Amino acid sequence: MTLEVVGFWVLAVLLVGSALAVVLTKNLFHSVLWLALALTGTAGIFLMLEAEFLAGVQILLYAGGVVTVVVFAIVVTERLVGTRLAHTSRRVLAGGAVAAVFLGVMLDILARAPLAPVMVPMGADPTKLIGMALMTRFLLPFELLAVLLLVSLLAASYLARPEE
Amino acid sequence: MMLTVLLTPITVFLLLALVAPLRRSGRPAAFISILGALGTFGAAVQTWVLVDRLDAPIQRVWTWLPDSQGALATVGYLADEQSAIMILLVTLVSLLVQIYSLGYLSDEPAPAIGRYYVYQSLFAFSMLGLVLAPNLVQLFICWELVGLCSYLLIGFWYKKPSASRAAVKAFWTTKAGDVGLLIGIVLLWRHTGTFDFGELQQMAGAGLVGVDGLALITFCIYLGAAGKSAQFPLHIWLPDAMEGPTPVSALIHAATMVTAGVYLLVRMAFLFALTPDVLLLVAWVGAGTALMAAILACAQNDIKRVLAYSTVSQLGYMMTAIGAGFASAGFFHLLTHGVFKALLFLGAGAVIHAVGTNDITHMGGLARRMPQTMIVFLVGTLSLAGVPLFAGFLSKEEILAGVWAGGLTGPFVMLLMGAFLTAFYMFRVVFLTFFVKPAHASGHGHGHAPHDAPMTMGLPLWVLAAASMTIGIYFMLHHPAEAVEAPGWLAPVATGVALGGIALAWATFQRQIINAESLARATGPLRTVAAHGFWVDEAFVAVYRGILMTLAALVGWVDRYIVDGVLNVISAWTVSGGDGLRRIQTGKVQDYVLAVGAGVVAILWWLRGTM
Amino acid sequence: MGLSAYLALAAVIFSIGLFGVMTRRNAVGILLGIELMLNAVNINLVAFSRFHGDVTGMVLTVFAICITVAEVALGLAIVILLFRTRRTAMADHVDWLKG
Amino acid sequence: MTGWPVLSILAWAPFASALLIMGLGRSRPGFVRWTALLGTSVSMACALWLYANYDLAAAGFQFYEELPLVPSMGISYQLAIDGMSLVMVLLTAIIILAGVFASWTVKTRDQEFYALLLLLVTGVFGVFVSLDLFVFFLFYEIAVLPMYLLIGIWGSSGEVRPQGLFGWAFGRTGVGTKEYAAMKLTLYLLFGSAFILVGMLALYVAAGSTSFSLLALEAVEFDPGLQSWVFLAFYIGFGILAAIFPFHTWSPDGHASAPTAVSMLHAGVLMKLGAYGVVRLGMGLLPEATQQWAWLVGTIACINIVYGALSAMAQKDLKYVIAYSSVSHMGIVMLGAATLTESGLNGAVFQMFAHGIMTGLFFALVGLVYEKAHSRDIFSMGGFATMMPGIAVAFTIGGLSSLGLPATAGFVAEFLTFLGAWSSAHSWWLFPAVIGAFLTSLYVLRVVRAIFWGPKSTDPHFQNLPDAQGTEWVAIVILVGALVLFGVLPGLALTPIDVSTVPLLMRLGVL
Repeated sequence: MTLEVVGFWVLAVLLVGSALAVVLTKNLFHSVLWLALALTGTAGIFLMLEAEFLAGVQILLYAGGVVTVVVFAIVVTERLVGTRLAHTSRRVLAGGAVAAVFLGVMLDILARAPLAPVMVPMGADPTKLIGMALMTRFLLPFELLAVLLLVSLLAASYLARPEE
Repeated sequence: MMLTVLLTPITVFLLLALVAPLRRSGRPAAFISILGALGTFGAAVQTWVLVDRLDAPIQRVWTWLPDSQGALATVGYLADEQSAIMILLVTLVSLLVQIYSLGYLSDEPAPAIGRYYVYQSLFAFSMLGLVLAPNLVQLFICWELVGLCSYLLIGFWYKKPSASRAAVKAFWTTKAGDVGLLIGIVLLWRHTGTFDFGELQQMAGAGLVGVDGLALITFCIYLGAAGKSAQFPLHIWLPDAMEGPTPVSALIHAATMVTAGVYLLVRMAFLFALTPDVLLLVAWVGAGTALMAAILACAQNDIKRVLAYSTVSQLGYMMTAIGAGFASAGFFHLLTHGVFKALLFLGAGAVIHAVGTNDITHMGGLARRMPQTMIVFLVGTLSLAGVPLFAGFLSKEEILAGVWAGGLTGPFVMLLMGAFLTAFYMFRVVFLTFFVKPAHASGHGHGHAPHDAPMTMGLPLWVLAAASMTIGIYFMLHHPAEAVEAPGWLAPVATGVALGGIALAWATFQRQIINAESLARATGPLRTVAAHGFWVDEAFVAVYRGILMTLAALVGWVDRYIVDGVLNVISAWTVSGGDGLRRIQTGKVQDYVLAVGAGVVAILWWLRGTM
Repeated sequence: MGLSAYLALAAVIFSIGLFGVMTRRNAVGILLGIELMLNAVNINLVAFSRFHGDVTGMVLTVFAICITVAEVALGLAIVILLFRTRRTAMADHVDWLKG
Repeated sequence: MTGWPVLSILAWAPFASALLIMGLGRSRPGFVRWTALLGTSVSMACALWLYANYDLAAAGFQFYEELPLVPSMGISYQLAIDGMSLVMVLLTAIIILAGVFASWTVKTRDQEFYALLLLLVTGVFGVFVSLDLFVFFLFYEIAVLPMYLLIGIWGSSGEVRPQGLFGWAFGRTGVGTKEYAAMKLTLYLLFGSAFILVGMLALYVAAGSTSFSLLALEAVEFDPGLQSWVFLAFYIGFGILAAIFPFHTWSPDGHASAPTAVSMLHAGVLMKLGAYGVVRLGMGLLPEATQQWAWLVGTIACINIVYGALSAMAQKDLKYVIAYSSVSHMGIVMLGAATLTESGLNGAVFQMFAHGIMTGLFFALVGLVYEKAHSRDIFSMGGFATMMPGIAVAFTIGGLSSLGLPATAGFVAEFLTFLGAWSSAHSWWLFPAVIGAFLTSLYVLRVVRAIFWGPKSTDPHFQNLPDAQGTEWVAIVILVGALVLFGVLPGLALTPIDVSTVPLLMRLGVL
């Protein structure tokens, strides 16, 4: 039992646990916090996969940005209504069944698939490679992404603008 | 020449029908039509002379229905002995009736007169086409066209409900017979491969016409003849047809069109000779019709209806003769009857025109006011009654001789009884109309004293009366070569029967020795039956209303509510099915996600199976 | 740990996220479920990238993360708008397209 | 032969005028009508030219035109006509010319009305002149689809009677409204054309997927099993359009709801399209199946004749009477075809022509009566002959033709069919056919008497109604003239018909 295995299992339990908490807890605010935990756990997984840059982005953008935005949104909407947001579930059985069967089938397929057992060395620092790729091969999508972000920010602020 | 006979009336018809101002002008149209009829008559005379001289039929045909073998059906003319003399009758009566109508319809508005002469011209053409038809197809075409003219002319006063009903009734009844005729023609075509009279006659003569199934064919053809010539039970339309103007009754419903059935059977006699069973039927039905119609004629008070039933009765005589195998006797009676019955109708028309009613009980004592009319009417009556020296005597005697020679004792007795009744009811009309004092004084609705008809109406009457007399005397002197030698006792018996009928009528209505009412009562239930016309009308109405209309209503209902209903049920199910399926479209996005998820799972499951 | 372990973990998280999307009434809750699913996808991408020695997966992850941010921003804006117009944040109260 | 593509001009002239009308006709009613008249006159002229120049001695398909469309699939724009289609083209030209006159008084959205009408006519012409099955089907659909709009927008709704057995279903589907009629008609016909398409594709594939040309397919001897079911597919598909029992119920509703010109065109020409399809494709391409199924076609035709006539007797609505009479008369057409005899098939084609004119006349007149009296209830009207003598006379002539009176076209057709029926393998067909003709005389004269010749109605709505006027006369005169002309001189139409039916029957091996 190497450290890697132990680390993976710890992270896995953490991730699955927090994810379950996200979808099961009755309190919306708690959900968001559990999500933040899950996202952080994902960053840990990224670290284990030697993707430090991505782990950083994950924490900064997701756990930091997204969660903050969601919290803001909740606060704003609750202020708008003046009551707490209800956070109940519907069709738990049907949803659970679909999700469970989905999981089962997926795992079954994974079990049968011939998958690589070990990592292949990247040949260089992944962060550097990402940077190179973004500036060369993926330059156009990268620029488009920038435009997309701009547009969506404008759109979001337009949609959520105060009522006249 | 033959073409002139056919083309003149059709040209007049087209001229009047298409040139509306001319038609609406009334009397000018009438003059053109009469002129045309005169020309046609002249051409007919020439044709007759020509045929007589050549002593051979003249035939000419043109292709009408082409097919790959050249011609399926032709049209043209065939002028032989029979048709030549028949067109003489048709054109003569037609001419006289057209002249007569000028006076008779003088009170009508101009457009109506124009319309009348349009129909008259069309009728003349169709009737002549029928008579001159060289084959069954043309005969049928003209057969239907004369039926159409009859329909149009009966319904001439279409604003009168009874007239328009009678017109339709006439059309339907004859059409029912025509269905038979059409079937017969089709069957015969399949049987022999030709429509042509000449060819058929040759084949029949050479024994090439198979007898198997021929009875059905002749029976079907007879059905057509029975409808047109008002044989029981298809006679019901003829009395009602009296709703038309009286000249029309004289022309179409006495002298020409109704005899077309007889003419057809005369034409086809060679074929009927091969099917004795059908001939027997023809004879019995004919005799029955003759007697029944004579009985019914005694019970009528409408002068035209008496004459109409008398026509039915006389047509029965002709048919019986044909049935007995003596078509020539029937044809001879057709000709003489055509003349004197036209005379009777036109005379009756003169009376009606003068007194303004059809009811003989409202007439009476007209002999002094209308002496000319009385004389010609009497000529016609004597002829119809079968008194010697008059046209009807000869032909009727010939029929009786033929029926006796044919060994048909039953029909012979019936015809003899019919002859007695004929004399009786005709003289009943004569006495009540012209001699006795009117029972109901209010009869003369015209407001002025009735008097003899004007020249236009008088002339045709005298011509016809003269013709009746001439034929009677001529043939009395030059006795035609009869197909059968009449037994010596027949002439006295027939004369005696006729005189007996006259005597009874005289005793009852003129001298009133016998009370008319008690005489009627003496006939017992027959009187009730006669009053209802043997319920034949009711039977037809029952078939029409009870069976046909019910069936139609049933089919209509089935169509709307079953055939279409099933369709609409399918449609409604489709709509409800859509309604039901619509509900799975909840509009809730998560349900869609659920469905998408389930779908993805299904696809994965399938993929897993392929791995 | 082999590739399959990472993929299995991602599958579990994806399923949980899917469950959340399907069952959460609150629109924000649905968004959270979506975040989980995207996250699982990211794990997959990175794992494949790493085990195949190809950096493309990681680049795509960068993209995915960025797009997620945009999506969250827009999604929340829509939620707020929904709230304004319909006075609810419940996804199943919104059924204008009901058949 | 000239270099002009006469058949294309014939078919596309109405389409061209439809384009002109849509382009330039906005709120210019005069322009719309005259353009429509021009387009249809060009077609009429082409039809007459074709009639005059068709070489009867040579027979067969003439005035050939071809333009490859999709060479790889063997689809080409291939036009030609033989005697049968020549007569049908003539019929279409007559009816649409009369139809343009009959709809002169259309007021609402006349621009679209005329454009759709002309589009429809292009479809009809196209079907009759095209040899390529693909193009045939294309035109067929063009002929069917505008009907939906024409009835749905310009139609008239009758009384709604959701009662009786299955009444709930009627209530749901909205029986009696013009929308219902339009929907029913369109769905029914499209349902049929699905069968046709399947049949065509089956033949195409079976013949080696090289050509859709009728001429090429004629040369192929198909497997009897294939023939059998393809014939049934054609029979049902085209038969629906020809109103075979029990697929006829779209016809009364559709014709009753449709505006005048559309009823004229639909009952007059489109129903013939169905019969034409059965004869041309069913009998022409599938000789063995034709013999195999003749009993079915003929027997159903007999049902049509009697059943249609009885249904017509039961109707109270004038348009329904005429529509059911069409059902009955189309039975004569199908019966004639099923006899597989020369006279029968000639009679069938002649009946298509005769009935087309006759029913066109009927619907034109019914339209006029309705326009003036605003009633279709037979037994509430009466004595109209005094007020509208012209219409009364024309209607009577139409009625007489309908009941098969000689000297009108109806008689020739019925007579030929009867001859054929008795000569066929199922001679008993003659009797229902003749009985049907007799029943026709019952209901036709009943209607004619009730509306025109009977006693005058006392209803204040029916006083002082005008007779036909102006352009309305043109339509009546054209149709009555054709009806009588072809009745008196049937050879005018029979000669070209005969040269095309005889080879057809020879292929069947029955002649």
